[in-house]
Amino acid sequence: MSQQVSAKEPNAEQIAEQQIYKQMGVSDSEYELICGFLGRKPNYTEIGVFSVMWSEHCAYKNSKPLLRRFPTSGPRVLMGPGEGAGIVDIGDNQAVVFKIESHNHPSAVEPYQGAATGVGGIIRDIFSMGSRPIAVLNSLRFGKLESDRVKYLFEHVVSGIAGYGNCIGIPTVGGEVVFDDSYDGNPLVNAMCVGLIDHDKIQRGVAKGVGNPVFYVGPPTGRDGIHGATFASEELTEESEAKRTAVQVGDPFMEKLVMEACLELIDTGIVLGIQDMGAAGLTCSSAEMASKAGNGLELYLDQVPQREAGMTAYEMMLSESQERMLFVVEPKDEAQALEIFERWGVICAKVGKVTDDGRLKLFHHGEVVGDMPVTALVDECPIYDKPSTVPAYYLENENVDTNRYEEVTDLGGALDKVLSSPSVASKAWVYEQYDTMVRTSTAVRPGSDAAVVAVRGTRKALAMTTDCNGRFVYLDPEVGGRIAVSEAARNIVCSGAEPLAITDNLNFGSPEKPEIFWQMEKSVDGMAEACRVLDTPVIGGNVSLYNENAKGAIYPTPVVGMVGLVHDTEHITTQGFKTEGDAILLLGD
Amino acid sequence: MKFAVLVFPGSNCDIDCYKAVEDTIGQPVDYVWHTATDLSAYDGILVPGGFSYGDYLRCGAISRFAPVMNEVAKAAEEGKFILGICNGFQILTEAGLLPGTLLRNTSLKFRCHDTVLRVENNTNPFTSEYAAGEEIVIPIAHGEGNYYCDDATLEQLKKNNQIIFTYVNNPNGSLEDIAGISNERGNVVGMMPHPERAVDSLFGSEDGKRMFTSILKAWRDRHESASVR
Amino acid sequence: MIKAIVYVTIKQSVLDPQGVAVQGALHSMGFKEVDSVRIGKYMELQLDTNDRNEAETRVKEMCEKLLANTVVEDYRFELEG
Amino acid sequence: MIKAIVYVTIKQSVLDPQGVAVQGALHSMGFKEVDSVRIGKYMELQLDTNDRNEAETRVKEMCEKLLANTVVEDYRFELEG
Ligand SMILES: Nc1ncnc2c1ncn2[C@@H]1O[C@H](COP(=O)(O)OP(=O)(O)O)[C@@H](O)[C@H]1O
Repeated sequence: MSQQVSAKEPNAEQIAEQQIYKQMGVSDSEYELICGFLGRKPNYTEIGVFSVMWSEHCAYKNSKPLLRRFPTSGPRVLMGPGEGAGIVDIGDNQAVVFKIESHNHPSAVEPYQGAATGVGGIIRDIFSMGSRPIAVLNSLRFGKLESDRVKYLFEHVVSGIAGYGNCIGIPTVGGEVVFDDSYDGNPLVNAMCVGLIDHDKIQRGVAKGVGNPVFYVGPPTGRDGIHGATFASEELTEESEAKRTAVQVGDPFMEKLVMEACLELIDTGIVLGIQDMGAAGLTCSSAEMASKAGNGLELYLDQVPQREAGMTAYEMMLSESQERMLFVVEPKDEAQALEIFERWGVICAKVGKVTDDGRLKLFHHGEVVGDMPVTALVDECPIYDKPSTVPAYYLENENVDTNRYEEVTDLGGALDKVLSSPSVASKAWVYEQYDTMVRTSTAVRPGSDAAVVAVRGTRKALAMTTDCNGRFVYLDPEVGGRIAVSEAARNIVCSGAEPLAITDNLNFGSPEKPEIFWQMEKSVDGMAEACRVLDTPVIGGNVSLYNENAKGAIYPTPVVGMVGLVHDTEHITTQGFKTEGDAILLLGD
Repeated sequence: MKFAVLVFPGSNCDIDCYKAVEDTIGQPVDYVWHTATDLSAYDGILVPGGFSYGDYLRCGAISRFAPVMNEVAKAAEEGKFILGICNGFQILTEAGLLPGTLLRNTSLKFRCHDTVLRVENNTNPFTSEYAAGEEIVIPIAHGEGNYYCDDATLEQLKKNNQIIFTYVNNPNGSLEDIAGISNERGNVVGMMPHPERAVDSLFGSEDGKRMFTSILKAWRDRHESASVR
Repeated sequence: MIKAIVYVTIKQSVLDPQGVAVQGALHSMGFKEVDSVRIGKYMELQLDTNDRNEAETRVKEMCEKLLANTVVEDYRFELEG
Repeated sequence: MIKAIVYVTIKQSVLDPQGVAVQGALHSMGFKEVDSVRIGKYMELQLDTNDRNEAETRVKEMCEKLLANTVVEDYRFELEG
């Protein structure tokens, strides 16, 4: 094993002595485990790769035990959690693909680009399955709208979503926006994408076939979004300051080309495995693809297209430059693949090879700069069962008599107040900035319950919605979890559709706090129960933890994204009174 | 009548235009790439909406240098029917096939919603099936649809009856509420609203249908009179 | 290597919606002294040539053809290096 | 009256998709010498003041607060008149 080339990077001994791994979020015991798996101390690139693979984001080390409580299968589920997105059968050899993903932290730093790249990322998840994206939705939370910072975040998040979705030409058909103090300084930006696929086109992110070439697709890699820890160990110079701020910038135009080229490639039937580069870019995609095939992978980093000069192995492996994909074909199909990308004007480079030794091996400047067992990276991250405690506020609230409230005398005034509160008021300002109709399939646009998008060439349509009331979940996580799923189901049913399945985004504070972990646990239980009763399995989702600000954690906000099937477009129903004189009925109590 | 729907990198209403031709008038239609160098097989050319080249620099600025645009200019010269919608309109103005230009919406925001248009000129090949002054519902979806031209050009537009559609409620600050114009000869039309998204009441409105039936009628009229001669 | 710096501005006679909006925003933020704002583009092009005369002609051509829309925009440029 | 000229540019390490697209277009138009393009903003502000020192502070504030997004952009300005 060679030591790193870059003089700035600490060597393996220094990483151990100065506990540099801690700045990357790796604990002492995890570090020991990693040394065990390698049989030596990791170098800087390796510890970087491990730190992202073993992060909550990739390994779900704090949430996996909870996710196991969700029902994830059903007669219609073609693919549950584990791939880029889940897939549900809708008959006639067609299926719907969907997933939700958070981009909370990037949006807090740079709202336009944070939100835009969030949309870009979830769209890649959908088309990397071989599916044509047909709609996007979002779920947003901000602090109170009075503050200038919140106004700024709100305005720029919305235009970032619009900027990306409108340009790539996928309609943004729905979502929700809630303003509450608990999200001050910690906005939530969750994006969901829905796609359509024929059963025989379904792809998986696997590096199949020893000896097969691995291809990189998309714009060159820059020092974008590399974990802040990278520079923590460097002296603060003007140069490092400039690098630190390398925010990921979305290029929806490029993604449109990447998407069309990838869908065309998949259509040829030559793809053995394909996956998008999302969080932790090359690292996560290469390790996961190798792991799923039970293979190893060699990456030749000199072949990786680079936007900036002098990038290190560490930087290339951890870069989160956008609009990139990784795929595997047989050598005989190489030329055909390259021709497609050439025609679409998209960079495609051979950067690696599938191997049989179960290792992720990185070559740079003629040296091996990383050599790690794939299983250790993907499957061996320790899973933690966090302690859980009932929070004091919950116990106190039990004594509140909910039947004792102030009598409202001015009903008209109260109504005005409710209707004019930002969370309840019309969201036209938001959704009129979104192209809600491109692809001319949007039968019900934003402003009703669920959005409805027709399945062209059939009489079917898909209803879709995102819902969660964080305040309810805070007051009683289990009931609140049930309510989130049920509200989504009601929206689907009220649009004339049969609920199919959900994807969820668990947005919580720090799991290190037993009270927060309790909220997670209980709300998952509530959601799981509702999913069982309503027969809507969880086919995928995302977890975003550590959403805290100076005042504490956000409201527990497990956002539910649900999709339903409209069997005939004649069944579509919309919100709103239709004709004068119609009877109005109230269902439920 | 044979249609071409042009496809530039970043076009995203190409499918909608294609389907609209199929669904409204059932005429043959092809996608034709920006690299194409021959449009002689086509009688009607649709330049669709979207974000060609990401709308970078200026909307339509880069696309107008695509090889196919030379052929579009030739087709315009030959009197073929050309319709530019949204980004297609922007491309046609950048290419100089239509006068004026499209600036940022005064709100500086992308706007997507239904609009009511008034048919200002129903003697154009694209609008003959509408009544003069008729109000129709067609959606918009653009960030840069604020039509602008200098006074002399505006004078010309009016004099030659080149203003095809105006907005009843101006959504973008466009000069004199202009939503769509034609060239002097009337065979090239550009408009910001999307008639191809208004061909089925399931998706809102059917008022765009008659643009397609008008153009087919115009083509047939021309064709028949030609064969009589 | 020659660096060309290109300035593209909206013609005086043409309304600049973005400038108007930015001025409005500055006003409401308390910058009342801002009388007008005009917003244009500032572009830096690295040219792989050392011939200034040629660069001059070429950049002019780029501006006329692509970088500016001379219907509504003016341009000027400087060469450095 | 003081005129402030503000230049807003994208930070060097931050991707400029617009610049990349324009460079590609210039290449395919035959301007092969164009090695890179970065696109920023150029703004002219008319200020109703004669106090240069004050203008200096105020324009800086405008840049920080509104005219530039300092997370991804750099700015500089000049005062004239
Ligand atoms: N809250 C959740 N509920 C159910 N499944 C989840 C949840 N969060 C993550 N998953 C599933 O775990 C798998 C791994 O997630 P992730 O690493 O985020 O996928 P990706 O690589 O697409 O980002 C995915 O299939 C995802 O759907």
